[in-house]
Amino acid sequence: MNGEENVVGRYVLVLEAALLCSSQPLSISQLRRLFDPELPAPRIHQALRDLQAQWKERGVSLVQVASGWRFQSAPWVQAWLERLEREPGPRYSRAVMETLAIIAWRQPVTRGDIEEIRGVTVSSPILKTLEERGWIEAVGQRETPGRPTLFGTTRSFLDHLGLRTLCDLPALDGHTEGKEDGIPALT
Amino acid sequence: MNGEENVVGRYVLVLEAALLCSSQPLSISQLRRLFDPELPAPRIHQALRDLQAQWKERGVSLVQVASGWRFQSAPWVQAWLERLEREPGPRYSRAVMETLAIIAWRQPVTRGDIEEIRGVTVSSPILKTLEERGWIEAVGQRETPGRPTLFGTTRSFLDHLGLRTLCDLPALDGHTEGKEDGIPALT
Amino acid sequence: MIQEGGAIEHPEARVNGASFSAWPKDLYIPPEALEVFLDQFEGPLDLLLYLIRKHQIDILDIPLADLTEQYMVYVQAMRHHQLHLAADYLVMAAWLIELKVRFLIPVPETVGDQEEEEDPRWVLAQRLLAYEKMKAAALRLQDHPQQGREFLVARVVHDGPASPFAPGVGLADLHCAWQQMGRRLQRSRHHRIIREGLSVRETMTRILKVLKQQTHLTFQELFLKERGRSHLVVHFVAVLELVRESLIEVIQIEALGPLHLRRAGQNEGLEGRA
Repeated sequence: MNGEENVVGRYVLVLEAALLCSSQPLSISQLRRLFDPELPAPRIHQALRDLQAQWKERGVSLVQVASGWRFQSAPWVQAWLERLEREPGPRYSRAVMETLAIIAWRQPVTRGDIEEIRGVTVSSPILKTLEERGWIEAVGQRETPGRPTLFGTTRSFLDHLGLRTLCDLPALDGHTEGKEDGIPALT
Repeated sequence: MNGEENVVGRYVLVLEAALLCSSQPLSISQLRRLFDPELPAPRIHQALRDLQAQWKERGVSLVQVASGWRFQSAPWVQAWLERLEREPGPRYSRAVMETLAIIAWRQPVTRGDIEEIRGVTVSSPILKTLEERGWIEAVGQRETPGRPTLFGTTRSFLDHLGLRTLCDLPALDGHTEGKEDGIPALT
Repeated sequence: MIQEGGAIEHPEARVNGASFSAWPKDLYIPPEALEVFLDQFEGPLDLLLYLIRKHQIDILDIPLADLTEQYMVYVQAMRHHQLHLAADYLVMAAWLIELKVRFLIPVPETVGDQEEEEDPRWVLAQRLLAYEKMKAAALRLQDHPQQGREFLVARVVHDGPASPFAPGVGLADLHCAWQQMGRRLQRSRHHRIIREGLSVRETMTRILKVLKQQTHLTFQELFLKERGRSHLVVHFVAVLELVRESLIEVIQIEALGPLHLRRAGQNEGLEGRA
């Protein structure tokens, strides 16, 4: 019943169950800790690759996002799943989305930087909304008078978009392609 | 990409994805509504049986609970999954647990009944905790002076315990077979 | 507001041969319309971008004077209608005027080696481009697949706590609570426990729930959907139990007529229907 004797064959099933049940993506070190003694990281990686292959053609796939691995629905089933959703997720105002975009592509930025780019005052509720949603956080203070707070995006922001790193954000080429716009690139 | 042409082969995958991703158990009628035109109930039942068989030996299994079908972790993986839980999480007080037990096994009951059985006053926060958790609800009023509210358990309570009906609650004669267990019956 | 000499190169509207690139000052704009119009903008930069795109102005060669004046038309209109004017719009107006002044009045070359003064038009263009880029970024973000919208995350239930703040309860916990309570009470009381079929209790609850939503229920309605003898018996016992506990009443309005169930102590509603 316990299955310890057969753990070698079973650990893929344990990983699968853990990933399916966890409300958050699981990191490699969390996945290693499922086992006692801990499994070496290469074994975990191999198992994840095996699982990914097994789930390739299904309605749910194993993906890697910023804070680890998780199962999420594949794009092709979305049309069906939409019929189940009772209410659509909240839509954020343009002010919120512009603020979030500036923090995402220009981080770390202060509230003053955001106001400079948007040309309008950034109200506290906007930043609060984004902080409460867990998408942005204070990452430090700029060493200028007043020591304003610097904001950056969080891992859950990337998780929410299904991204692994900030580099996976869509490129902003657009109409200014090839022109110098005086804005530093993300590091 | 859309897969409409091949929906016959794919609907099991769609059902699987919907059940894996839904936060609530899904009823047969909800599952039928995933498809357009709706699939006949026997097809859904057959697909659920197929899925149940496919998942039989895995760390997660497909089960039927009060408000429908859902995937849940199999008992044998529990030992592994527990290592993921950072902290054991808070527990309900004895007063809350006893109140819940009385409502579960003796419903419909009034607060007076619960006090009668427990021999102590039942404070409002206890009932409020259980109501807010969505496990109990007012189901009527007893036609006695004061018209006290009668409480019963909800479907989510059964869902939470992974039960289909109240009959699946463990029988109470078990350990005290033929003996009195000291809990007064309601008259 | 547009002066003859300073008309911009690509006026958009022509009325009777005259070009209009801004609303005439005397044109009556209903305050609501203006408000709705302005609500579409995220701020002064957004409004400026709109003006520039609308008049197909080359952003790298902005006619500062005209743009400033057009911008002022909106600001004036807002003030004229005493609309609540966000301070941001006034700040922008002041800045535009400052840029215009700097553009019109050449900086006296008193200090020889000083760094060359930036073209105010370039300063404005840079700001507008930076903002436009972020505006596009916001749209990209909005369109990007998002959890809960374009994809769902697997969330299979498991026996652990539902969330750190909402403790979970297992069957064993519940049973344990009951047993402990029993043991505790056994010391003080000597009642005899009567075994009750839980299905009867469950049915009682269900009937009460139905009677909470509708005033009464006929026997037929109660038994119609149920299959098999055991269901029938359970329901019948549940009804008897509810009657015994004075929770419901069974009424028959006429001899051999249908039997109705209703919550106890409820006197209205049935007579009119019979």
